[in-house]
Order: sequence, then C-alpha cells, then structure tokens
Amino acid sequence: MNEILIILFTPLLAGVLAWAFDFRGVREVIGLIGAAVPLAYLVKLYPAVIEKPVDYALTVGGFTLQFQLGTMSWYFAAVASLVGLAMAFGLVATSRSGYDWLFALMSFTGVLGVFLSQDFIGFFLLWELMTFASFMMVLKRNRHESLKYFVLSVIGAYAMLLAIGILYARTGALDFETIRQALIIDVSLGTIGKGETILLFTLFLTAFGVKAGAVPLHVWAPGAYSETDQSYTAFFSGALSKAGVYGILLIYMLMGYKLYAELGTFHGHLTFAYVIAWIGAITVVVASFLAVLQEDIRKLFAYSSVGQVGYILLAFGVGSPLGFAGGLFHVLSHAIFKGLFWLVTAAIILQTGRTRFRDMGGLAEKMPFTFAMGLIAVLSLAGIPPMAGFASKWLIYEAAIQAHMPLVAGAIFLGSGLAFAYVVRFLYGVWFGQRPSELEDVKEAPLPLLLAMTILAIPNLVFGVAPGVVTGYINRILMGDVVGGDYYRLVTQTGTYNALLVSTALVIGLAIAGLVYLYGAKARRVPVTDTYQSGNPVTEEFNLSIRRNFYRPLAEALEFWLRYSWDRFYERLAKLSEDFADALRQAFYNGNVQSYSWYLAIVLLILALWGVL
Amino acid sequence: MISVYYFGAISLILIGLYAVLVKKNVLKMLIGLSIMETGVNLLLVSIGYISGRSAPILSEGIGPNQAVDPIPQALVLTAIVIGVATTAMALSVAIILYGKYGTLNVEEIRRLRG
Amino acid sequence: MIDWKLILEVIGILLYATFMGFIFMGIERKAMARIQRRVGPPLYQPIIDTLKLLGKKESISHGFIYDFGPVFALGASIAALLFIPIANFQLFSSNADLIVVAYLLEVPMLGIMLGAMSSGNPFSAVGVQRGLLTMVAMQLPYGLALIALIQHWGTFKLSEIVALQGAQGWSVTVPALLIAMIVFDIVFQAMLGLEPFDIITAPAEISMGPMVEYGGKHAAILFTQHAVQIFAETAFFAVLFLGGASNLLELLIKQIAVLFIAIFVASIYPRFTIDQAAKFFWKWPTILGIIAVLLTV
Amino acid sequence: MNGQYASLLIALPLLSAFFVPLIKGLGERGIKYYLAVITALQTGIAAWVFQQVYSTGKPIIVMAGGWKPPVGINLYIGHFAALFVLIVAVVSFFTAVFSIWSMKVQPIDKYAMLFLLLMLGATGMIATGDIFNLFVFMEITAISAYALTAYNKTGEAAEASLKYMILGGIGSSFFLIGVALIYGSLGTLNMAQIAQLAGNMNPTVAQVGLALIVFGLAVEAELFPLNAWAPDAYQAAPHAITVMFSAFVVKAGLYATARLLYLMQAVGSWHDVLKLLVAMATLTVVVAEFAALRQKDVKRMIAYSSISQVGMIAFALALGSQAGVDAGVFHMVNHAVVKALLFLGVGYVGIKLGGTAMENFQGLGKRMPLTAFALTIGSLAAVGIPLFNIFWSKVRILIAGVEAGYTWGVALILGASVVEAVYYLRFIHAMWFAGEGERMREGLAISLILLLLAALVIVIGIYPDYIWSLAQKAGSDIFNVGQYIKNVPLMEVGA
Repeated sequence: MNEILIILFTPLLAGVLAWAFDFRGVREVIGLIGAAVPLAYLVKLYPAVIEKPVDYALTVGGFTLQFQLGTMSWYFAAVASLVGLAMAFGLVATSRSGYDWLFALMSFTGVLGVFLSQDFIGFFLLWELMTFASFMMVLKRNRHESLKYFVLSVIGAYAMLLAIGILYARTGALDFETIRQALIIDVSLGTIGKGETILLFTLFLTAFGVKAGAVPLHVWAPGAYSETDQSYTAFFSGALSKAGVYGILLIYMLMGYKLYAELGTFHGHLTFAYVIAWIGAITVVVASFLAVLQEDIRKLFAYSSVGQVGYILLAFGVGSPLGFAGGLFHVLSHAIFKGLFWLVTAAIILQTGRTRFRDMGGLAEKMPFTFAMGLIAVLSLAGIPPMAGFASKWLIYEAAIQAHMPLVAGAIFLGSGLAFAYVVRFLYGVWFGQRPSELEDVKEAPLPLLLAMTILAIPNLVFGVAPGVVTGYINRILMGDVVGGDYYRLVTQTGTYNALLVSTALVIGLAIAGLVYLYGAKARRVPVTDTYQSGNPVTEEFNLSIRRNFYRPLAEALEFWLRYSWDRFYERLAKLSEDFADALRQAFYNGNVQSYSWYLAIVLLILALWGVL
Repeated sequence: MISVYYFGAISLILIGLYAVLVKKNVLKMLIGLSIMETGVNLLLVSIGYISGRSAPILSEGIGPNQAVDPIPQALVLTAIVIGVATTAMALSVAIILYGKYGTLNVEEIRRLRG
Repeated sequence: MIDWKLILEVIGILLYATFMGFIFMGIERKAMARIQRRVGPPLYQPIIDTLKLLGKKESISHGFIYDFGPVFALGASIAALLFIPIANFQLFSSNADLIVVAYLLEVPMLGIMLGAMSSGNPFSAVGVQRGLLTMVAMQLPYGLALIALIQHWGTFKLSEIVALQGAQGWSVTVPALLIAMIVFDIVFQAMLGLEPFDIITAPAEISMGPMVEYGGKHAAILFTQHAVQIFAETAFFAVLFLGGASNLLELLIKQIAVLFIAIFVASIYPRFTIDQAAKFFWKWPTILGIIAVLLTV
Repeated sequence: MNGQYASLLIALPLLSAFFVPLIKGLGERGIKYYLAVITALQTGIAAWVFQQVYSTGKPIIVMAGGWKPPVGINLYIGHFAALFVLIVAVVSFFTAVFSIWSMKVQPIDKYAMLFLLLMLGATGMIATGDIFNLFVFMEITAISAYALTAYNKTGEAAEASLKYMILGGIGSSFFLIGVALIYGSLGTLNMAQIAQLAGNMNPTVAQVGLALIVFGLAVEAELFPLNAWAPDAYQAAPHAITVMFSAFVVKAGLYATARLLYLMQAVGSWHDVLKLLVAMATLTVVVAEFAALRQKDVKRMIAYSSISQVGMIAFALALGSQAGVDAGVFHMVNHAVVKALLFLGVGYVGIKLGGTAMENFQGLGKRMPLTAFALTIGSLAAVGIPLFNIFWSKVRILIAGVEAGYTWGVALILGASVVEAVYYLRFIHAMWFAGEGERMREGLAISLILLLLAALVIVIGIYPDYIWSLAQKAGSDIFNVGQYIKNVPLMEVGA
C-alpha cells in the first residue's frame, strides 16, 4: 500500500523542496503541507489499522525494507505527527531559512520511519537519518553541543549496529518477525549463550538509552535541546525521545522471552525489566533535581524533558501490562505538554530575546494567551487532576505499586514533587514579579505560534477530562482489557479515577469560592509595582526579586551530590582520548623514514617467527 | 635441494636490509636497497639453476634437457632493469633533497610528520 | 436523574466541614495559648475574623491571577474534601482513590502560590520558595508512607481501606503501618504548616509569607480555605490510619486527637530553616519510610 | 570484434606515453588537451569492454603474442577487472581535465608521460593473469608514483618521494622473493595454474611464499605498520595525482592482495594469514582515524581518512566469506567516488586559495558555495550517513564482519568511525558556520565535475541496487577460484 510510502517520505520531500525554493512565502507553505500530510493519512488509515496491520515492502541495495502500520506503530506515529504539525506551525514563526525546514522535516521522516519499519536495516537507516537531521539543526548554532550530541548518538547507533550484526550472525535474519521466532526457538536450542544475551541487551540498552536520555547518557540533552530553534525542540524532545522509548518496547517484543529465560527473575520481577525500571527511576530523580536548579529556561525544560522520559522508562521497566499502559499513555501526555512548553519558550524567546530567568519577569499582562497556554502546560506536567499529565502519572503509580516496586514508586513521588517545584519556578521566573523596564514593549507572540500552541493545548484538556479514549486504544494495542472503565473513568484492579467527576467537583468548588468572592466588597485594581515601595516607582536597583537562584537553599542541601557531574566526566574522557590520539600520531608517524623501515622489519620478524612456530 | 647459492642470496638481502635500517646517510640507504635487489636477483637465478647443466643458450651441442631452466633468468633481466630505474629515480630525488635540506642525514629530513 | 440525596449530603458536609474547620483553628489557638499559660481567644474567634474580613468595604487586587489564586485554592480544597469518605457519608469517594485525593490535597498549594507570586511582593516570593521547598522535601516520606499503606491493604480505594480496617483492626495496630503513621504524622505537621515546619508563613521573618499582600475578602477566602484544608487533612489522616468512622462524632473525636498531637508537637519545637528541614526530611522520615515499605512488600 | 581489442587498454596508454615527446612542439596547452583526449579514449574502450563483459557474462582472455597460457602471459579481464578498469579510466579522465587547469609546474610533457604510465600500471595490475607480470606492472605504477610524488620539486615532495621509494623498494623486493619461492616449487607463473597446483606445495615454502607476497602487496595497499609513507605521499603529491592515488592506485594493490590470497586457498596456513590480515586491517582503520583527529592540514586529514577506509576494505576482503568480498568490492567503488570528490574539491580550494590548511576552509560556504556543497556531500558520505553511498557498503562490511566471527574487530572499527564522524563534522562546521568572505568566481569545468560526482554519490545512496549487483558479480569473480580456473584455457604442459 503506497499510503505508507506517502506518510513516510512526504516530509522529506517537502523538506528538500522547501530548501530548494527558499523564498519567504513558498517555503512555509510547502513545509506546512509536508508536516500535515502524515497526520491526515494516519487518520484516514485508522479504520484499516484497527482490523489488520497495513504492510509494505521495499527492496533497496539488496536489502528488503519492510514497513508495517500496526496498532502500536500507528499510536507512536500519530503522537509524532501531532507534535510535528505543531512544530511546523511554530517554525513558520521562528525560522527564517530553508536549512531549518529541510532538517526538521528530514528528522520527521526519520522518526516516522523508525516507528513504522519492521526490519533492522530500515530501522537503522532511518534511525541514523533522524539523528543526523537533528544534529544538523544543532550544528548550525553551536558546534560543541552538537558534536557532543552526535558522538553520543553515533556511539548508540553503532552499538545497535553491532547488536544487529550479532543477531544476523546468529539467526540469519534481519526482519523483526523472523528474529522474534528464532529467539523464542533459541531458548531451547541455546545457540546464543547467557553472556551474549547480556551483551545484546546492553548494546540495545545503550542505543535506546542515549536517544531516550537515560541518566548516564543524558548529557547531550540540555545542550542539544537549548541550542536549536526552540519550536523545533518541541519536536526534538516531544517526538524524537519517543524513538528511544519505542526501542525499549522493541527489546521487550523481540528478546523479552529470551532475556527472561537467560536472566530469570529477581524478587519476582524480570531482572532485565528491573534494570530498566531502576534506570528510569534514577533518571527521574537526577534529572528533576538538576532541572530545579537551572538558571536558563531552556536548560530547565531540557532536564525536565529527560526526567519525564525517565517516567516512561520506569513504567516500561515495571513490566506489567498496566505498566505498559501507563508508559504508553505518558508517551502521549509527555509529547503534548512538553511540546506545549517548548512552544511557549519559543514564543518568550522570540518576543523578548532573553533566555535567563534573571532578565525576565512580569510578562503575564503582556502575553496573556501564551501565559494561559503555559498555565495549561504547567497544570498538565505537575499532574494536577483534570489534566492528561495526571491520568498517565496515576496509571504509572498504580502499576509501580501494584508490581511491588516500592522504592521505584517512591522515586515517582519525589520526581513529581520536584516537577511541581520547577514548573512553579518557571511561572514565577517568567510571568510574575516586577517587570524589567526593557520588557515594557513586549507584544503577544505571532499568530502561527499561537495556533501551534492551541493544537497541543486542546489534547491536554480533552485527554485529561476523558482519559478513557486513550486507554481504550491502548487496550487495543496491548490486546487485553488492561485498563477498564468507559470514556471518563479509569478502573484497574486496585483503584479507580473518574476524571469527569473530579473535574466537575473542581468546578463546583470554584463556583462556591467564586460566590464567596463576589459576596465580598468590590476590589480596587492596584498595579503590581505599588507594593513594598508604597507608591514611589520601583527603580532598577529596588527591583527586589529572587528570580535568580530561586532554589539556593535546595542547592545548599544537595551541595554534596552536585560536586559530581556526568557532563564534566565525559568532557574529560573526550579530551583524554583526543590527547591519546595525538600522542599516538606523533609517536607513530614521526617523519623519520628509518623508523618507518624499522616498522617493516618488525613485521618481517613477526612473519618469520610465525613461520617458525 | 637447498643449494649453497640460496644462503649467499639471503645473506645479501639481509646485509642490504641492515644497511637501510641502520645507516643514517640517505645515499648509504639507497646503496643498501640496491644490494638487497641484487640479493633477490641472485636468489631468483639460483632457483632456476640445475647442477651439471649449461647456460640456456641453445646451440648444436645443447638441447632443452641439457640447459638450465631459462624462465627465472628472463625474470631477472626485467628485475635488474627495474632495479636500475628505481635507483636512478632515488638518486635524482636525493640530489633535490640535498639541494633543499642541505643535509643527507635521515634524522633531519623530517618536515612531513604527525 | 439528579441524585437529590447526594446533593443535600454534599451541602451539609461542606457547611459542617467549614464550621468544624474554623473550630479546629480556634482549638489550635486556644490550646497553644493554654500551654503558654495564657487564656487565649474564644473557640469561635476564627469565624469572627473571617466575617470581619468579608465585611470590609474595599480590598485591593493586583490583576486577575491575584484574584483567581485564592478562589482556585478554596475550590480545590472543597473538591478534595468531596472525595474523602466522611464517616458514613461516601459522597464521591467511590470514584477516586488514595493517589487522586493525595494530589487534590496538594492542588490548593498551587492556587496560593499563583496568587502570592502575582502580588509582586518579594516577601510573598520568598514565601512561595519556602512553601515549594517544604513540599518537595516532604514528598518522598509522604509517598513512602502512602505506599506502605497501599501495599499492606493491597488496594488504593479509600472506602475499601476503611472497610478492611473495620474488619482487621486499625492500620495503627500493624507494626509496619505504625512506623508509616509516625512518618505520616511528621509530614502532616508540615502539611498543616505548624511550628517546626511553619517556614512557609514564618510570622516573624516574612510576615505571613505568601499571604502578605492579602487583605479583605481575599484573606477571608484564604482563611476558609485553610479551615476546609485542616478538616480534610485530619479526616484523611483518620481514614487512613485510625480506621475511619461510622458516624460523625467518632470522626470528630479522632480528628481532634490527631490535631492535639500536632498542637503539642508544634508548641515545643522552634522553627527549622528551609535547608535544615529538607535535610531532616530526607534523613529520618525517609529511612523510617523505607523500613515501613520494605516490611510490607 | 573479439576480445583482442581489449589489449588496447594496455597498448593505448603505453603508445601515447611514448608519443608525448614527439608532440612537445604543440606547447603546454596542447599536451594537456592531448592527455585529456587519450584518457577520454581509454574511458571509451574501457566502457566498451565493461559492456562486453557484463552483457556476455564471460571474461575476456587476452593472450599476449597468441601464446596460450601457462606458457604465454594472459590478461584476464573478468567482472572485477572490467568494472575497475572503467573506474581507473574515468577517474583519470577527471584528473586529466582537472590538471589542465591546475598543473602549473613546468615540464608538462614529463607530467603527461608519468600520468599515462601511472594509469597504465594500475590498469595492468588489475587486468593481468600472471604474477610476474603483476610484479612488472606494480613496479611501473610504483616508479611513476615515486616520480609524480616528487614532481613539485619542493623539499617536502622530495622527502615524501624518498620515503615512498625506500618502503616501496623493500616491499617489492620481498614480493619478488615470494614470486621466486612460488615459481621454485610450482614451476609456473600463471595465476590459474598456481591455484590448481597450490595444494601440493611443500607447506612451509607455501606459507613463507604466501606471507611474503601478501607483505609486499600490503606495503602498496597501505595496511597498518607499512603505510607510514602514505600520508606524506598523498600530501606532497600534486592535487590531481593524490586523487589518482586514493581512487585507484591503492585499490590495484588491494585487488592484487585479494586475488592472490583467494588463489592460494589450498595452502595449509591460509586461515592464519587471513587472521593476520584482519588484525592489520582493523589496526589500520583505528590508527588512521585517530591520527586524523587533530590535523591542521585538510589534505592530510582526508589522506588519513582514505587510508582508514582502505583499511576497512582490506578488513572486508580478508574475512574469507563471499559476503565479505562483495561488501569489500562495493566499498571500493563507493570509496573511489567519494575520495575522488573530496580530493578534487580540496585540491581545487588548495590552488584557488593557496594551500590546504584548515584556515583556508573557514567560511568556504560563503566564498565558494558550490565547492563547499560538494565537499559537504563528500564528507557526509565518508562518515556513513544514510541516503549516501558509503552507508550501504559500510553496513554490509560490518554485518559480514560480525558474521565471520570478528565481533571485536567490528566494534573497534565502529569506535574508529565515531572518531571519523567527529573530525568530518568539525570540517563541515568550519566550512559553513565559521569565518567569512565574499563570493568568488568558481571555474565551470571543475564545478561541473564536482557536482557530477556529488550527484553520483547521492544517486548510489538512494538507489544502490545497480552498483550492488555489479559488486556482487565482481566479488564472485575474485572469490570462487574454481570459476576462474575454468575460464582460463590452460594448455596441458608437462610440469
């Protein structure tokens, strides 16, 4: 069915055209069409996908690339295209060059390809394409960060290629279906030993851990997310990080039974799943602590994005069907609220040109619509009940505690507390407090950006009030009635959550409170500056605010832990290897032809000795 | 059928190699190189030698079974020509080197390195 | 098909809860005074204060969010209350479980923060910072205590927990859950904002913290919110650890008992600084919490 | 129109090389255009031979002097030779056109002669069916390469040529010893017959003979310890000649190693030699990549990258499996195209901006956008980004490597290609996003060639099937020796 081909390659084609016809109006229109087509076709194919997965095979260079649009790939592709569409609208406002359009849409094709491909060669090819395109977006603005990002992603990609090679050598096949069967049969055959299974697992884990931003490999995320066009980061962190998480699901699907057979269980949990759960938990805690202490708005959201993906990793690590349901729901909710946050940041940076909290403040009056969107994103990320964020987090809580993983569930509590903290810090830093005098003439964000924000804000509300819609589809993915209840209620064996009722209760509460408010006397409107200065103007040096170092006490409490940082460790490692390379070069190619002849003589000696042995 | 000539040839090769590896002067290295080539040629010829037979020039008294195997000798002819060409090229390069560097000591000719 | 009986119950419980909340605040002030050997104001003093504030002719406001903050906080507290099984009235509690109620109890914090931040007063900003840090610090032990409880009873639904406690005895009787209750009680101290952890409103240092800019009816709304919050939290504590109650009176006794524990602790301890509080929460309560959780797994 | 016309491939360059002194009177431009015409003619013949071999499927056997092998020397132009002779001819044509514009150093007629001899040597090495003939062609290539390296008559050029000469001299001497040993025990020089009789050789003589032959050719094919001369030679040679070095001179050496290696399969210790070669090849890739990391001169950096890619080809060829050889040949084709593009671009910039140091490349995107674009495509392809041609061959090599059991070797190569990605992407960043300069006029002919090569890279990247089928046929030509023996009409001669 060539619909899959259309879904896959229209963004790339549109990107190339947009880059070729690099004129103000034309580029945007082509880009938007390119970004909208996948979503349109996915919606069109929805009824077909429900009955039977749509297949398509393509032979390139002696390899057959198989693509399949099944229920799961449809879900991931739909999430990615929704965020992609929002990104496209955002790019219309924030980017001026065809370069951005080309590589943004190329990474869009890469992600869709990763979700749809059914064999390792297609998977690896589109994975590399996605990494390369997102790297080029960062390369344009900052060399160091982009190189750090590319080196880590390429190490991940090559680890995956090594694993693919080993699998091909052992099972003689490259497509997922045959490998899955071969590995299941192999459990009894035992051609792949325990050591090799662990090697395969670690290789795949590194590859997908890098892209998802699991803790030891997350160092690229803050740099890469903040050093590129912010509306592209909505897609970068909203959809690209999902490729890493999709990979973890792939490990379950392909090697789950084999890993279980080889590694057995630990306290009743699958050992390999337990490892993933703990990686997720550590990512949540570490990333959230780092996010709280950031001074730059982009870095804050970058670490927060790493933390949120940690939730998904944790949910998949739990290993129970409910865990997968929670994780999959969080894939959607993270994509929409994080995408929304990045678009809000794009609007702020576009209008004020500043990225640090200390230079911003009091923008709520100046950019009311963006502030409203920001508030929705805040409520959703912090997990306040009527929002989608809460529904997925609730499912993850249920799964973790039901699966008797108490400490991991504890990590979620701490993580969501920290999430609440850094989200409010964002509110105070940007929207409230005294407004610096230079920001007096800040206007509202341009229309396309506002449109992009609404595209992502609406699902936050809709899926918040009616989470049953999403869990209904997830039940279809997991082929079982994992999460009961109708559109408005989520029912699991041990708990229920009636989203509609909670929302109505909140509305009732607000109504009563509103009545009490109206009962009181009329309120006189007083400008914010007329507070502790009792009327005289708040001059620059009297602009008392703690926007800078908002959480200094927390930093003091954690000062022992903050001494160690993965980032500095990797920088030293990179410098070390580069110096080693330099030393090797100086030593070996020292320019003296005599020493070169000695190398030849040594090889002759080796041959002689080897001949004698 | 290891004949005594093989030892002569191999020792010549090793002497040539020794000269290339140890001598600091470029010309001495080139001389070592040509010694090595002569050693190789000697080895090539001695492989074709069958004791008790005469040179492979057919004349009335000497038929194909009285003569030594002619093919290695043909190979040696070409090898010698190649050796001459290489040495001539090397010496002309050595002249340029002396012109540009002012020295023939291998230790100093090290501008291209790393 | 409007369920009139439920609506009447809801209205009744709300009025009862607000009234009892003010009384609890009164008890708190009265008991604190008696411990310090002074007479202290009458029990119904908070009600008079709120009515006085409501009656003020004019109150100032710093924009829409400044008004929306307190209203949202009160609304959230009311919503939280509706999901807790108050004695024999189930209200909506069959539709939500422990995690939802725990989160709903924290939502008012966001409302107060919103209002305080938009007031532009540096003191309120410092108050917001301290409030958030305490909330972050107490989150881990709070979670561990709840997890221990859920693992022991094997269910999230509050109504089921009450039923199980009725059958097998209060959670306090189970040793592991006793540790959990101690942890929960320390955290409860911070949730109420009482003495060792009243860093948020720190009267002497930052004059009522986030609420510094509030006056008139905004302050009144915040007071009612605090009242409803106290009632909800004490009821939550009773439901979780003291086996809930078959009738309102029994619930009241348990709530007052819990309140008095908090008051006694509050009247003894001086105030922690914020990083001391964070370090404290992550040391002792967390260790106890982990023990409780491991015992019940 | 039988196969005998294929011998023109050897005869044409030889005759036209010796014809050059006669037309010295036409002046410098005349000789350059003459050179371009001859290489164009050579490409025509090569294309005809390529079409002939690939349509009929049977190799062309050219018997020198009508003598049937093993007595006479025969040229065996099978699938591999046809493909690669075409590549040699095409790259020579491009370099000839490039040197029309770029070659300023005076004795142009000497340059033309050496150019044609180099092309002849490479074609000969690829096409020959006789090991001593292989030695002769190898020496022709070597001597013309020594002369061309020293062509610029600067101190560095002479030094590079000296290094190349001494190491090449030692290598070819030991190669000759190997040939002597094989001839001594088998009594034949014809490759097909050697393959037949290899089994009943005395094991130690066979082992030493094979080892020395592989050693001699390894110096020419730039394997790890023996490639110390290569970076200097690439850097010091004129820009056009470096293109030829990296595109096909090295490949000829590699092909000869592979051909002889697979011919001598019957030798007892064959697998040990393979393991040794795989180890050397992996080391070549790793050391060359590390050496290229902090290069100040772009041409030397790309030289190291070319050496490492060649090491990867050697790794693939030494795997000893059909998949490995096919992947190696496919990578040879891709590497030739990419490196020709890169060296042509760097040479063009070197001449136009005076010198190939990294500073000249800062902000190249603003000064010479077309060349910068071509260089970017080349660098991205070299790194192995999908939708470019090297991605396909690299994936195949690595999968074949793991399949052959060398997982550690593949892991090291992957580590090395991460390093390669770093310095190429720094190069791209320097070109496009650093430095500034105003737009300069870029020559039409050169830009056309660069864009054509870049287009070729992208086309192979997007649709690699055709080239992959060619590579498979060429790979089987090397790998299954039985077919090779059947194709060569061996006359039964008393040993």
